Amino acid sequence: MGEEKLWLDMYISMVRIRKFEEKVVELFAQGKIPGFVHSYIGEEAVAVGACSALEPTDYITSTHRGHGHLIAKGGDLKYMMAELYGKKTGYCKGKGGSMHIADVDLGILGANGIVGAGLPIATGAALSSYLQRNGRVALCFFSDGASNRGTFHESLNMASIWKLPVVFLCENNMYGISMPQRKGMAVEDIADRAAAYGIPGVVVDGNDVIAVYEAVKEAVTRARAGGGPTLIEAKTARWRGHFEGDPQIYRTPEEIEDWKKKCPIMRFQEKLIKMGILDEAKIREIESMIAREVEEAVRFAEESPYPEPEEALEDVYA
Amino acid sequence: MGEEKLWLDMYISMVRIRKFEEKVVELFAQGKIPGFVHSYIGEEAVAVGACSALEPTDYITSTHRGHGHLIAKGGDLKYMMAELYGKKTGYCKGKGGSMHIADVDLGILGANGIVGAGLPIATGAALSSYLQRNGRVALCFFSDGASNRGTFHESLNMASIWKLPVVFLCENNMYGISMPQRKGMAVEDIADRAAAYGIPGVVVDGNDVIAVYEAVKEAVTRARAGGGPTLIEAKTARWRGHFEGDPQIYRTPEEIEDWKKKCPIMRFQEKLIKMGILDEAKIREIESMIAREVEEAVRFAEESPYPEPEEALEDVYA
Amino acid sequence: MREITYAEAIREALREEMKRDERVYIIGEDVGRFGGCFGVTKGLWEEFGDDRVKDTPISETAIIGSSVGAAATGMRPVAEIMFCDFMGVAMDEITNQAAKMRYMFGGKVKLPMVIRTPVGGGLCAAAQHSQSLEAWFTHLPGLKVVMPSTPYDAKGLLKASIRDDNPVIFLEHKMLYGVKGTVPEEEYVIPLGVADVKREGRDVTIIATSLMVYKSLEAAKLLEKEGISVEVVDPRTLYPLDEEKIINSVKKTHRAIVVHEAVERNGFGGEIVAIIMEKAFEYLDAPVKRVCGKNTPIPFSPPLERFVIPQVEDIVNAVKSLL
Amino acid sequence: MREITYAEAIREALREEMKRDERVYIIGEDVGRFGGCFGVTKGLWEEFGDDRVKDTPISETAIIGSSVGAAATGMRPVAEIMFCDFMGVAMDEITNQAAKMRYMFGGKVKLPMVIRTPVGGGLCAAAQHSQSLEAWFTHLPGLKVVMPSTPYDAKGLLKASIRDDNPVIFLEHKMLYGVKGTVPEEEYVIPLGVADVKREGRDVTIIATSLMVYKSLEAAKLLEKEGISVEVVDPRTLYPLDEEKIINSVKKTHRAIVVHEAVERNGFGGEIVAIIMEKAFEYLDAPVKRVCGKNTPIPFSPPLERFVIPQVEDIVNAVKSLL
Ligand SMILES: Cc1ncc(C[n+]2csc(CCOP(=O)(O)OP(=O)(O)O)c2C)c(N)n1
Ligand SMILES: Cc1ncc(C[n+]2csc(CCOP(=O)(O)OP(=O)(O)O)c2C)c(N)n1
Ligand SMILES: [Mg+2]
Ligand SMILES: [Mg+2]
Repeated sequence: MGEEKLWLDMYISMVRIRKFEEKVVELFAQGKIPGFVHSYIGEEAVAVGACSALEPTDYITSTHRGHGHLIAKGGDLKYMMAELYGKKTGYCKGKGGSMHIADVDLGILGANGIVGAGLPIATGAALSSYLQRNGRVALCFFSDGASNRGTFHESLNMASIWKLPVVFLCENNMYGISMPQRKGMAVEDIADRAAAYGIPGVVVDGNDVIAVYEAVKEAVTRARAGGGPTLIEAKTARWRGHFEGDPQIYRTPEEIEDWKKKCPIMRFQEKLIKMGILDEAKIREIESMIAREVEEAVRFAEESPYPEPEEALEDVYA
Repeated sequence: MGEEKLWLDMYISMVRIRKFEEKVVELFAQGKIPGFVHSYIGEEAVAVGACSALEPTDYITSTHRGHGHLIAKGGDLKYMMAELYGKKTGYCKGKGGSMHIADVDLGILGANGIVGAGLPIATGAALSSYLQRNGRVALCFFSDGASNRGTFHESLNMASIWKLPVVFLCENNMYGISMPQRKGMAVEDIADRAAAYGIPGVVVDGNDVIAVYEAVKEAVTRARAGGGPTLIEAKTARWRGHFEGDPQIYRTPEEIEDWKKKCPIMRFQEKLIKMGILDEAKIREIESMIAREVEEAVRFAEESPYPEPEEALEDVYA
Repeated sequence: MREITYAEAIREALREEMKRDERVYIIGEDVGRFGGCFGVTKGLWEEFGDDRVKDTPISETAIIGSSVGAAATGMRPVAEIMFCDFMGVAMDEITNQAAKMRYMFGGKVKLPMVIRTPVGGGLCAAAQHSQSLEAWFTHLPGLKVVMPSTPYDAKGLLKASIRDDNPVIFLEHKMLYGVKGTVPEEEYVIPLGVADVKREGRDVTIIATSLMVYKSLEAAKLLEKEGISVEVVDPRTLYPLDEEKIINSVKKTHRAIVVHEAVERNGFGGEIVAIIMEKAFEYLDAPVKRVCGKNTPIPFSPPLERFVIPQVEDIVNAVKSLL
Repeated sequence: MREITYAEAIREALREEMKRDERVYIIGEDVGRFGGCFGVTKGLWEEFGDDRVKDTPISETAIIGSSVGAAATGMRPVAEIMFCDFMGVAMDEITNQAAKMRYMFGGKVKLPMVIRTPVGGGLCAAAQHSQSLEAWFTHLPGLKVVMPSTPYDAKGLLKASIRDDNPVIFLEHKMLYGVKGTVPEEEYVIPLGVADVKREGRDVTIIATSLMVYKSLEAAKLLEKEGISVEVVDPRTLYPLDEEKIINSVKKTHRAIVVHEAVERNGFGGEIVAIIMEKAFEYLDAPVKRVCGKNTPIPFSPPLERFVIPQVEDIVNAVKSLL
C-alpha cells in the first residue's frame, strides 16, 4: 500500500469516526439510543493511527469509549448503529450495546464496560498468538484512569517477562470522569511507568495521527519480532463530557476550546492538502460519502427489528 | 535511647526471632503445630532493622512469613506460640494461627495469608493517621512475589498522590515459592518501581540490620514530616523452604550455604563485638535468656487449653 | 410529612453522620465535587472538604483495602463503589480481609466500615452495570448486608450501618434514587435486622427486596381487585435477617413467594425458601415459589432487559398459581 | 480395576487432554517444575515444557484475565488458582469477562477455559485457605461449576470440562487429593450435568457434594445398622445441575438432606432446597434440612475447625431428626 493511499484511508477513517459519533450524540439526545454513550470525538487520531499500523488479523481490546477503536479496526457502521439501538441486527444481537460491541472476526475483542479489563485480555490474546506462532499482535486501548488499576500492573508485568506481542496504548485524555490525570497519579507521563517492567515507554502527540501511527508501527514491529511489549502514551483530549449528559464541572470551557483548536482531523487535513493528497473537492466528496454511510447505518438500525424477548435466554452458553 | 542500647536491643531481637523460629520448625516437625509454617530464618535483619526505626504506636502490616515482624514489633512469644498451637490463650484465641497473628494494641495489623493484601491495608492505616493527625506511620512488609500483584500498584499509587505516611518495605528474598524474582519480573531492582509513583526507591542490604534501620529511619522521618511514602527493597534470603516441607527443587544447596555465610546475626554480632558492645559472656547470657523465653513460651502453649468447640461461633461480629 | 428522594435520604444520612462523628469519611471515585456517578454525594465535598470526601483513582482494590486499614485503626470509612458490578475487583479485600479480620484476630479488632453501591437494571446499562450481587455477600459471615427500598428505610438504615462496628454492604437500587417518600425531619435510626411489613394481607406472603418491593406492592393492588389479599414483607437487611417476621407472616398466610431482581440460581431467594422450609414447613399449603431475575447476564436491548427482570405481571401470575 | 488417587486422576486428565489437543495449556503459580502447591501438575512441565505449563508471577487477575483473552482467540487454557480463597482476586475477570463475554457478544465467541482450584478445610489452614466458594459461581450465568468427589469422577469430569466450550470452574477438595479410587486405564469422559447416585436407599435422600459425599456415605453405613436406608446423590456438577435425579430420589424417599461444607447461609444448599420445594413439594413427608458449614470463617485451631465443618455425626443426627 502506497503511503498516499494509506494517509487518505486514515483521513477517511477519522472523518468516519467523527461523523458517526456526532450522529450518535444527536440520536442519544433524541432518546433513540438507550443506555450510556461515551463519545470518542477529539481522540480520532489515536484509534486511526494505531489501527492503521495493524494487520487485519491482529487483535485489539477496547474500552467503554470504544466506537472509534471499532471503526478504525474496520467495524461496520450499520451493525454498530443497530447494536447501539438494541436491535437484533446489531453486532451483538442487541445484547451488548455501546459498551460491549465486538467483532471477533475483525480481531475486535470487544468494547468493555470495566475500566482496565482489556489489559489482561490483550495480554492473553498475545499469549495465544505466541503459543500458536501465528504472528499476530494484540493492541490494547485504555486511558489514563485505567492505568491506576491493578490490571495495568499485572498485565504489563506478565507481558514483559514473557516478551508477548502486545502493545499497550494509553490514550491519555487527561481525565477519568472528573479525576484529572495529574491528581490521580504522582507522575507526569504515564509512559514512565514502562520502566517498572523493563519495557520501552513512549510519549506521542495523540492528536497527530502520523506520530501515533509511527510509534505504534515501531512497537508492532518489535512485538512481532519477539521483542516484547511497548507502552505508548498518546496525549489527547475528549471534547465532550465523560458520558453524554456530563455537566463537566471539573474543567473549563476554555480548556475544551483550546483542544478543539488542535483538532486532529483539521491538522491532518491541512497536512494532506499541503501534500497534495487532499483538496476541497475531495474533502467534500469524502464528507458526503461518510454522511451517506452514517445515514445508511441509521436507516438500517431504525428499520431493524428488536429481538424477541425470549431471545434473552439464548447465547448464555455455547 | 543511646545507640549502644539500641544496637544491643536489636541484636537481642534478632536472636529472639532466630531461636523462636528454630523452635517452631522443630515443633512443627514433631506435629505439635498444625497448619502451615513459613520460617523467617535468615531475614531477621529486615524485621528488626525496620521495626527499630518505628515508634511503638506506629503500625505494621505483615505477611504469611510474619513471625519475625511480630517479634520485632514487640509481640509476646507466649501468646504467639499459644496461637501457633491453636490454644485459647493465643493472640487470636486459636482462631488465627501462624498466618493471622495480630496484636492491634502493639500496632500489628496482622500477619496475612493473602499475598499482597497488606499493601492497601497499610495505606489505609496511613490514611487513618493522616486524617487523625496523630503522627503515626504505617510500615508494610511484603516480599518480591507480592510486588507483582495489583495491590502493589494501586496502593503505591494511592499513597503517593495523597503523600500518606507509609513505608513500603519489600523483603526481596529472591523467590515467591518456586518463582525466582528475576523470572517473575523483567527488572532487577524492585525499588526501581518507585519511579512509577514519583516516590523514592531505595535498595538496601537486607542482611545488614543497621543499613535497614537507617534506610527505614529516613523513610519514616520523611513520612512523618508529610513527605509521603518510600519504597525500600531489602535484599535478603530465607534459609529454609517456602514452607516447612518444601523440597526446594528450585534452588541449589550451595545457594543456601552462600547465604548462610552472610548470616545477618553473625554479621551484626561481629560488628558489636568489635564495637565493644558484645563479648562472649554477654552473648551467652543473651542466648540463655532467649532460650528461657522460648522454653517458657512453649510451656505456656502446651499447658494452655484448646478453646471449646462452641467458641468457634464467637467473634464473627462485634 | 416531608417527601424527599431516596438519593436525598442517603445524602442526609451521610451528612448527619459526618457531622456527628469526625471519624466518618467518604471515599470513592468521583464522589467529591462531581458528587458521584448518580449524584448521591453532591454537596458533601463542599461542606466537608477534601479530607473527608476523598476522590480516588480508579482503584477499587485500594479503596476497599485502605478502608479496612483505616477502619482497623479508628476511622469509619464509607466507601462508594460506583456500580455493584465492580465489587469483584475488590472481592478479595471484602472476603478475606473485611469479613474475616475480626474473627481471625480473635475478636480483637473492630471494622466499622460501610460499602455503598448501586445495584440493578433498568437503565439499559447492560451486563456489567446492572447486576444485583447481594448473594455473594450474604454468603460471607462477618459482613452485614442491607438493601433498603424506601427513602425512609435508606436513611435510617444507612445511619445504623455507619454506626455499626462491622463491615456493612449497603446496596442501593439505581432505579430508586429518584423515587420520593416521606422522611421525617427529626433524626431517627432503623436498627439492622428488622423487617418491615409493607402491606398486610391474608392469602399470600411476598418476601421482596429493594425495587421489587414496589413491584410487589403494585401486584398486590392488582390482586386485591380480584379478591386476593397479599402481604408484602421487606426484610430490609439480608443479614441480620428478621426470620421471625417472615416466618410469622407465612404461618398466617400459608403461602409464600420470594421476589428479587438478582439471578434466580443460588440467589438470596433460595436462602429464604430454605428458611421457610425449615421453620414453617407444616404451615405451607403450597410450595414456596421464586420470582427472580432470569438465569442470564443482563442484556442491553430494552425488550430483552425488561424480559429478564421480574415484572409486575410475573408476580401476579406467580401468586395466582399458588391459589 | 486399578486404583489411583484423586490428584493422579486429575493429572492424568490434564496429560491426556494436553496430548490430544495442542491448544490446551496450563497456567498458574508454581504449576511448572514445582508441580503445584498440592503436587497435582507434577511431571507435566517435564513432559510438555515451558510453553504449555506456564509458571506465572503472583498475579491471579492476569492469570484469569489472560486466560479469557487466550480462550477467545483459539486456545484452551486450564488455569490453576492455588486456593479457592484467592478467586476473589480475579472475581471481576470471572464475573464480568469470562461468564458474560459470549452473551454480551451475542453468542459470537467461545470461551473454552477451565479454572481449577482446591476448596475446603481440614488442614488447619485457617480462614483464608479453607473456603468453599462454589455458591459465588453457581450464581453467575455463563459459568459451569464442577465439584467431583471421587478420582473416577474427577478424571472424567475434568476431561469433559476441558473439552467444553464454556468457562468451567472446577473445584477440587484438598482433603481428597490423596484419596484413592478405581479409575479405568481406558479413556472415558463424564458429561457435565449428570448426577451420580453413590448409594441407593429408601428412607432418606442425602444430596452431598465433594468431600461430604464420603461423610454422607459413612453416615449411611452407620444408619443402616439402625435399619435406616439412605440414598446418597452426588450432583457432581452444580451447573448444569441434574435436577431430575435429585427430584426422582426425593420422590422415592420423601425426605431429603442437603450436605455441603460451604457456609450454610446462601450456600448452594438453599438452591437445592428451593428446587425440591418447587418440584417435589407434595412428595415431602418432612422439611428438607441442611447440614452445612457453620456461619463463620474457618478457624485455625483443630477443635474449632472440626466444629464448623459438618461431621458424620451431624449428618446422622439430621437424618434421624427427619424420621
Ligand atoms: C473497574 C471500574 N471502575 C470504575 C468504572 C466506572 N467508570 C467508567 S469510565 C470511568 C473513567 C475512566 O477513565 P479513563 O480510564 O481515563 O477512560 P476515559 O473515560 O478517559 O476514556 C470510570 C471510573 C468502571 N467502569 N470500571
Ligand atoms: C493472592 C495470593 N496468591 C497466592 C498465594 C499463595 N502463596 C502463598 S506465599 C506465596 C509466595 C509469596 O512470595 P513472596 O511474596 O515473595 O513472599 P515470601 O514467601 O518470599 O516471603 C504464594 C504464591 C497467596 N497466599 N495469596
Ligand atoms: Mg481518561
Ligand atoms: Mg519472596
